[in-house]
Amino acid sequence: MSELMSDAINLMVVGMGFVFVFLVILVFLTSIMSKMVSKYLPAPEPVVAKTKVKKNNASSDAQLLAVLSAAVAEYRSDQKK
Amino acid sequence: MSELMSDAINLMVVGMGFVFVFLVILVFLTSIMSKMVSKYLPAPEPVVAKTKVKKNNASSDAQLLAVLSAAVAEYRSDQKK
Amino acid sequence: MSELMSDAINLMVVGMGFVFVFLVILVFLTSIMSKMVSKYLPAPEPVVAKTKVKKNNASSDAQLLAVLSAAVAEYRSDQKK
Amino acid sequence: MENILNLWTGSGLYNITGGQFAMIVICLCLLYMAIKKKFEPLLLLPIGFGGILANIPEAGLALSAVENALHFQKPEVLAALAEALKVPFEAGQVVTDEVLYSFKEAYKGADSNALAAAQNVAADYGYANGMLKNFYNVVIGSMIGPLLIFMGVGAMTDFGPMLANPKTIMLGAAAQFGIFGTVLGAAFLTSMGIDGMSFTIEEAATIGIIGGADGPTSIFVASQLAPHLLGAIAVAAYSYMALVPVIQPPIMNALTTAAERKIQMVQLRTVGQTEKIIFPIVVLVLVALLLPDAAPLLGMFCLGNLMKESGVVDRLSDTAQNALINIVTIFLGLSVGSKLSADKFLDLQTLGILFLGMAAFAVGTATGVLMAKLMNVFSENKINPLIGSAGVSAVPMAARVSNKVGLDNNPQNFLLMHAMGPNVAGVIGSAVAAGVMIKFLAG
Amino acid sequence: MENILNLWTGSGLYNITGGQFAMIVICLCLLYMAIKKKFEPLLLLPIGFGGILANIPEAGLALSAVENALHFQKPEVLAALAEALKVPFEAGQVVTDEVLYSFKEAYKGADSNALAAAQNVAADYGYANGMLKNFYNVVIGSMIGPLLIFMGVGAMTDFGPMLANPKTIMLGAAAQFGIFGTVLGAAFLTSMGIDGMSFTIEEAATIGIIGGADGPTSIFVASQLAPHLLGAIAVAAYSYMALVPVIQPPIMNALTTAAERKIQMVQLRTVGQTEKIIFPIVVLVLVALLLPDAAPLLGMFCLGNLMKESGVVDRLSDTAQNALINIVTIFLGLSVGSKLSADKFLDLQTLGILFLGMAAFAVGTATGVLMAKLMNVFSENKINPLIGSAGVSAVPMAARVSNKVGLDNNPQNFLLMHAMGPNVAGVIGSAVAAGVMIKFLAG
Amino acid sequence: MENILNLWTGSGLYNITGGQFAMIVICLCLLYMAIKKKFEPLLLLPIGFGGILANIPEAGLALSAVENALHFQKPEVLAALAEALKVPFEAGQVVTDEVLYSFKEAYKGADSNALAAAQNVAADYGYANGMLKNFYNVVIGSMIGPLLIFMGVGAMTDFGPMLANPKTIMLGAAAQFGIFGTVLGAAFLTSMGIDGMSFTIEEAATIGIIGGADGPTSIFVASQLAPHLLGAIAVAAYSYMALVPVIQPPIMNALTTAAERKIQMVQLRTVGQTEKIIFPIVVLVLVALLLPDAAPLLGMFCLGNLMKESGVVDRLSDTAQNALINIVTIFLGLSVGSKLSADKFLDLQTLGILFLGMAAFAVGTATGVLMAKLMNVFSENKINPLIGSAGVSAVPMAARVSNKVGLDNNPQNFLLMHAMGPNVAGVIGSAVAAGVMIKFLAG
Ligand code: NA
Ligand code: NA
Ligand code: NA
Repeated sequence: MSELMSDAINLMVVGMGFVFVFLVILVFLTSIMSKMVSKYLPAPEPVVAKTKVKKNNASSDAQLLAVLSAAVAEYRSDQKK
Repeated sequence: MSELMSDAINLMVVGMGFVFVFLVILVFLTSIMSKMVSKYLPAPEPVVAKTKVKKNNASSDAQLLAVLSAAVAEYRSDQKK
Repeated sequence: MSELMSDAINLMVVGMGFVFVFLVILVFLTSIMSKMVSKYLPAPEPVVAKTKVKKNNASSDAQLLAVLSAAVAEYRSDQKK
Repeated sequence: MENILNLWTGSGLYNITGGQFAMIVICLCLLYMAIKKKFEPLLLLPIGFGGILANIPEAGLALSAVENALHFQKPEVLAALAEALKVPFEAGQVVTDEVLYSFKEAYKGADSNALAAAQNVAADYGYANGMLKNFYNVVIGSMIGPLLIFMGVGAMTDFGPMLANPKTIMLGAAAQFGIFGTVLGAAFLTSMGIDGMSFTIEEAATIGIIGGADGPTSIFVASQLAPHLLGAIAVAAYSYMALVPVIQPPIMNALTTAAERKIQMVQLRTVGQTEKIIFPIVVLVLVALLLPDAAPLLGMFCLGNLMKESGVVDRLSDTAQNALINIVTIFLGLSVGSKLSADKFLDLQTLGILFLGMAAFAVGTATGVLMAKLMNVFSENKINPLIGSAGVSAVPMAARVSNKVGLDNNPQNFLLMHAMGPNVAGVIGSAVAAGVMIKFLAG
Repeated sequence: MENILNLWTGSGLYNITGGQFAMIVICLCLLYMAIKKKFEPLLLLPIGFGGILANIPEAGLALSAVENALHFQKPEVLAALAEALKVPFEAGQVVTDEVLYSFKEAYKGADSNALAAAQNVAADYGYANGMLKNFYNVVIGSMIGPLLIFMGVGAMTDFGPMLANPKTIMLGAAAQFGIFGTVLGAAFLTSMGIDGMSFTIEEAATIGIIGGADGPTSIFVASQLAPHLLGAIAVAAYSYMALVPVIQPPIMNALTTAAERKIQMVQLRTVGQTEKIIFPIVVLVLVALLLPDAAPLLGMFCLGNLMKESGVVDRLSDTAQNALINIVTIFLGLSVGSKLSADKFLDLQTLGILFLGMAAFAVGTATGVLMAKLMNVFSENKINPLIGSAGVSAVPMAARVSNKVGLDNNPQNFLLMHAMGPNVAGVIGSAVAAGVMIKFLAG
Repeated sequence: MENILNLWTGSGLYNITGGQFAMIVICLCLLYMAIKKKFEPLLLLPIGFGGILANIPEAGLALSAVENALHFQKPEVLAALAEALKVPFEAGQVVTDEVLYSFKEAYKGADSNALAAAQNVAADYGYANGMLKNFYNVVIGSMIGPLLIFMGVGAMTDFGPMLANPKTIMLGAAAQFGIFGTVLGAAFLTSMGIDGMSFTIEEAATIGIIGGADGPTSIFVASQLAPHLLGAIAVAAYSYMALVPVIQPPIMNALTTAAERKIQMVQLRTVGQTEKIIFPIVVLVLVALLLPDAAPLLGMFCLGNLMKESGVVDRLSDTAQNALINIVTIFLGLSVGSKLSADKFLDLQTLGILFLGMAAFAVGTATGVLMAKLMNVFSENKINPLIGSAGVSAVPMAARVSNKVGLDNNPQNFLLMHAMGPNVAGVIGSAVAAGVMIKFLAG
C-alpha cells in the first residue's frame, strides 16, 4: 500500500479518534458543569434580559429617546384632530 | 519647443483621447445593456424596496421592535390619564 | 544617598514642577480664552442641539422614519378597537 | 503616436490569455450565483469580484513585487534577480519558458535571505506588490482574517440548545468523519494514478477540511497546508454550504425510516446565563490541555462567545459581530479571490477538489445521521436522526434543513432548536480536526 | 538643574522655526475654514490637525526614523549613517548645512540595501518613525487609504440618473479637459522660467488631477507621481471642492444664454435594480480590457457600488459606507496633514499649485458646459448646458450648483437628477485620466 | 501509534509548568472579577482571556518566531541561531539552562542586523510569531493602540465643567503627586535591598504612572520604559481604577472635617460650544510649545475632543467613540494579556508593583484633597475638598465617588459636575507627567 495511503489512514484513525476523545470529554465536563451551576449558583435570568436591552449602545439609547418622544408627539398631534 | 511642453501636449492628446474613447464605449455598452435588460429581464422593483428595509441589520431590527413596543406602551400609559 | 534615590528625587522635582507650570499656564489661557469668547463671539447654543440630533447618521435617520411610521400605524390600529 | 501604441500593447485586450478570460467568466458566474441565487453572498460576492481583479491582464494585482518584476522580463531586472535568487542566467540570454520556470521555482524555494535580496531588487526597479497580494499577506498570510471571522461567529453563536442536551455533541463529532473520510478518498484517487489528479497528504487534508462545512476553518487550514489550493478550497466550501439544502435531504431520507423521521423530541430545558458564560471557558481550558495547536482558532471563537454571553462588554461583542467582522469579510473575500488565478484554478486538481468536497459533505451528513441512529440503540429517550445531519455545521443552514425535512414528515415536529446542538458542536468538532491536521502536517 | 535646562532646550518655544510657526498658523486657518465655514470638514479638519502635529518642533511626528536620527546630529550616529548611506563624513567633522544636505540627498536616493542599513542604524540608536509617518506609510504609502475611500464612495453612489440618460456621460468626459489643460498650463508656466515656479511633467500631471475634483483620486495620483506635493495638492483639491458654489456659477452664466439656462429636460425614466447591478460589472470589465492601470481605483469603486446595488450584502455595504470609510478618513486626513511641513509647503510651487488648481476647476467647468451646448447642436431633445458643469464631479456639490443656477433662471426647473448623471460620470472620467497618467509617468 | 504518542507529548497536560498553571488560575480570577464584579470589564475581560492564551503550553502564542525556535531546542536550529546571534554553541552540545539563557540574553541584546539574521533563521526553519505576539507588535509595539483609545476617550470627554471653573484644574495637577511620590517610594523600596524587590529608575517611573489612574497612559509609558512590566502595570492600573470607590472614601473622610464636606459650591455657568471647540486647540498649542514629547498622546486626545465639539464631523467622532475604540480595545486587551507570562508575572516585583500602585492611588487622592483645602485658604468662594480626590482622573468613577461621599454628608449637595472638572484635568495632568518621564528616561 502506498505511503500516502498509509499516511491518510493514519491521519484518519488518529484524527477521528482525537475528535471523539475531545468531544466526549467535553460532553462530560459540560454535564458536570451544568449540574454544579444549577446546584450552587441558580442562574439570574433577569440579567440576560437586561443585557439584551443594553445591546444597543449609548448613542442608540439617545436615538430611542428621540424616537419615543417623536412617536408620542405624533400621537398627541393626532389626538388634537 | 521645450521637451516638457511637448510631453504635456502629448499627454493631453493621448489622455483626453483615451478618456473619450473609454467613455464613448461605456455609453454604447450601457445603452445596449439597458435595452437587453428591459427586454429580457424586466427589473423586479419590489426587491429594491425590500433591500432598503433590510439595510438596518439584525441588531437594529431588535432595536426597532424594542422601540415600537416602548412607543406603544408610552401610548397606552397616555390613554390611561 | 544612592544614585537611584537622587534620580527619583530629581524626577519628582522636575516632573511635579513641570506639571504645575503647564497646568497653571493652562488655567490662565483658558480663563483668557473664555473671557474673549464671551466678549467677542457669544456662543450659538442651537448649534449644539443640532449636532446632537445629527449624531445618528443617515442610515439611522431612515430607521427613525421607519420606526415612527410604524409607531403611528400601531397607534391608529389601536384607535380602531 | 508611440504613446498610443503603448496604450494598445499595454491594454487588457492585447494581453489577455485564454486562461484569464476563462477565469473572468467563471468569476462572473460566481457573482451571478451570489447575487441572483443568494449563494453565501457575503463571501462569494467579494471572492468572485476579487477573482476578476486577479485576472486582469498586466495589472498584476495578485502578484508579489518579484512576480511582477519577472512578468515584464526586462533583461537587466532578470539579471539582477538571477543573482539574488542564484539562478543561472546572464543579461544577454533569451528568456525561454524554461528560464522563467527556473526563476519561479527558485523564488518559491528561496530562503529568507534570497527572498529579501530578490524583493530589494524588485523594489529598486520600481515593482511593488499588487493590491490583492497585500490584502492576502495581511489578512490570510498573517491568519488574522479567519481568526477574527471566527471571533465574530463565536459572538453570534448560542450554545444554549447544545448545553440543554449535551449528548448531541456526539453527532457533531461523528459528522467530522466527512473530513477524514475525504482525506482517504483523495489518497485513493491519487493511488489510481490519473495524471493531474494526484494529491500530497497535505493537499488531501486540506480538501478533507471542506467537509467541515466551515469557511474560516477551511481557509485557515488551506493557508497553512496548501496555500496554492486556497482559492478552489474556499469556493468549494462556500458553494457546498449554500447547496446544503440540495445535498443533504436525499441522504437523510435514504438513511432513515419514516418512523424515525417522525420521532418527537422532548422540549429542551432553558439554559441559564451562568452556564453559557462558563462553557466557552471550559472549551478554552480543554483546548489548552489537550490540543494547543487548535488554540488560535478555538481561542478566538471562545473569546467571541464569552464577550457575548458575559453581558458586560456588549459594545465589544456588538463590534465583533458587526463592524469588525464585516470589514474583515470584505478583505478576506478579496484575498481568497486573489488565489483564483488561471494557472492554479484551471487544473484537473480543481475538479478533484470539487468532487471530493461534495463527497465530504455527503459522508459527513451520513455519518451524523447514522450516529444518531446508533445512539438511539443505547438510550431510551430517542433522538430524531434527522438532526444528525446538522453535525456537519454549516450553521445555521444545516439545522434549518433538519427542521424542514422533519416538518415534511410530521407537521407538528419542530426540530430546529434540537438541531442547533449538533450544528454548533460541529463547529468545535471541525476546529479540533483542523488542529490535529495542523499538528501533524504543518511546518 | 541641568534637567530643567534640558526641558527648556527641548521645548517647542526654544526650537520653533519661522516656517513651523507659519505652517501652524496656516493649519489653524484650515481648521477655522473646516469648522466655521464647513469647508469639506471631514477631510480638512484632520488634515489641518495633522498639519499642526507635523510642525511641532522636536517631536518629529512626520519624520522617518532616519530623518529623526539626522535631526539630532549626534556625531557617532551621523558617522554610522554616513557608512550606511555612503556619504563622505567622519565622526570629528563639523556638521554644516551642506553636510546635512548631502545626507538627505543620499537618503532620498538610497537603494533598498542602503535604506535598510540606514534604518538599522537609526533603530540601533533608538530612533523610530514619527506617529504620522507610520500613518502615512500604512494608509497612503500602501495606497490602501484612497482605495478604501473610493470603495465607500462607490457604495454611496447611485448611477440611476446616469443610466437613465447615458449620453450625459459625455459631459463627464469633456470636463476632464480641466485636468489635461492644466498640465499644459503648468508646462507653460515652467517654460516662462519664473524661478521656483517650475514643474516636472510628473508634477504637472499631479497638479492637473486637482481638476478631477475628486479627493481620493488626487491623493492616489500624487502619492505615486509627486509625493512631495501631496499636502498642497490635497489641500487645494478639497478647498476648491468646497468652493465649487463660488467658482462655477459665473463661468456657467458667462457661457450660456438665458434661453439655454431655461431649457427644461424630459423626466428621467426609472432605472431597474438589474441595470444598476450590471453596470459596475460592465465598468470593471471595460477597465480590465482597456486600462489595467486604472484597475485598483475603479475596481474598488465598482466593488463598493456592486455591494450596494446587489442588495444581498447590505451589512458589508453598510460598513463600507460608515465604520470603514470613517476610520480610513481619520487616518487619511492625518497622513495628508503630515505632508504639510514648512520646507515643502512654504514654497513658490505651492502658489503655482493653488493658482493652477483653480484654473483646472474653471476649465473643467467651462468644457463641460460647452460640450453640452455642442451636443445640443446635433441632438433634438435638448440638454440644459447648466448640467455640463457637474461633469467635474465634486459629487454632489457640483450637481447642486447646477440645480441652483437652474432654479435662479426658471423656478420650475429642477435639474438636480439630470446633473447627477454627468456628476458621477465625472468620477469615472477622472479615474480613467488618473490611470492614463500613472501608466505613462509612474515608476 | 507514534502519532498518538506525539499527540500526548505535544499536549498541554504533558507540558504544562507550575507557573503556567498558576497564571491560568490568576487569569480566571481576572475574568471572574471582570464578569461577576464588573471590574473594568472592557479591558480586564480581554486581558484575562489573553493571559490564558499566553500561558497555553507549547502553543507559544505570546512568543516571537525566534523564541519559538529556541523553545523546541532542535540542535540544527540552535546552531544556526548561535551563528546569527553570535552565541558560543556547536550543534552537538547539550542544551543546558545556561546555554538557553545565553541565547535569550543574546536575543534581547541583539542589534538590528543580528535580529534580522535570527528572524530569518527562525523563518527558514518554519517558526512564526505567535498570534498574540503579532497583536502586541501591531497594537502596542507601534503605540497605535493606546493612542487610538486616547482619541476615543477625547471624543467622549466633556471639558464643559472644567471650563466653567478653570481653577479646579489645579486639583488635577496636585493629584499627580501620586505618580512622582510613588517613584520615590519605589526607589526607597529598592534602597532597602529586599532581594527581588529592586527597580531601575525606568521601572520606578512606570510604576508611578499607575497613580495616573489612566489605562492608556499607563500602557503607553510602560511600553516605552519597561515593556517587561506592562502586564502587571496594566492589571494594577485597571484593577485599582475599579477599586476607586473602595480606596478613596476613607482617605477623603480622614483628611476633611464634616464642615468641609458639607460645603455647597456655586452653580456652574453653562459653557458655550465655541469655548469647547477652542479648548483642545489651546491644549495642543501649549503642548507644542512646552512639551513636544507629550504630543502623540495629548495630540490624539485633543483631536478626538475637537472632532466631538466641532459638531461638523459627527460621523468621525461617532466612529472614534464606537467602532474604532471597540476594535482597538479588543486587541489592546489581548496584547496586554500576552504580557502575563509566568516568568514575568510570578515575581516579587509584581507584589511591589501592586503595593506601590495602591500607594500611588492613595497619595494622589490625598494630595488632591489637600490642594483643595489649600486653595480654600486663599480664595473666598470655597471649593468642597471632596472634589479634590477626583483629580486622579479614573474618569468618571472618581467624580462619582466625590459626589457620593458629598451626598452622604449633605443630601442636597450634588458635587458630580464640580468633580468632573478636576477629573478631566487629571487626564491632561498625567499625560503631561508621562511626557516628562518619557523625555528624561526613554531611548
Ligand atoms: Na463542522
Ligand atoms: Na472628476
Ligand atoms: Na490622571
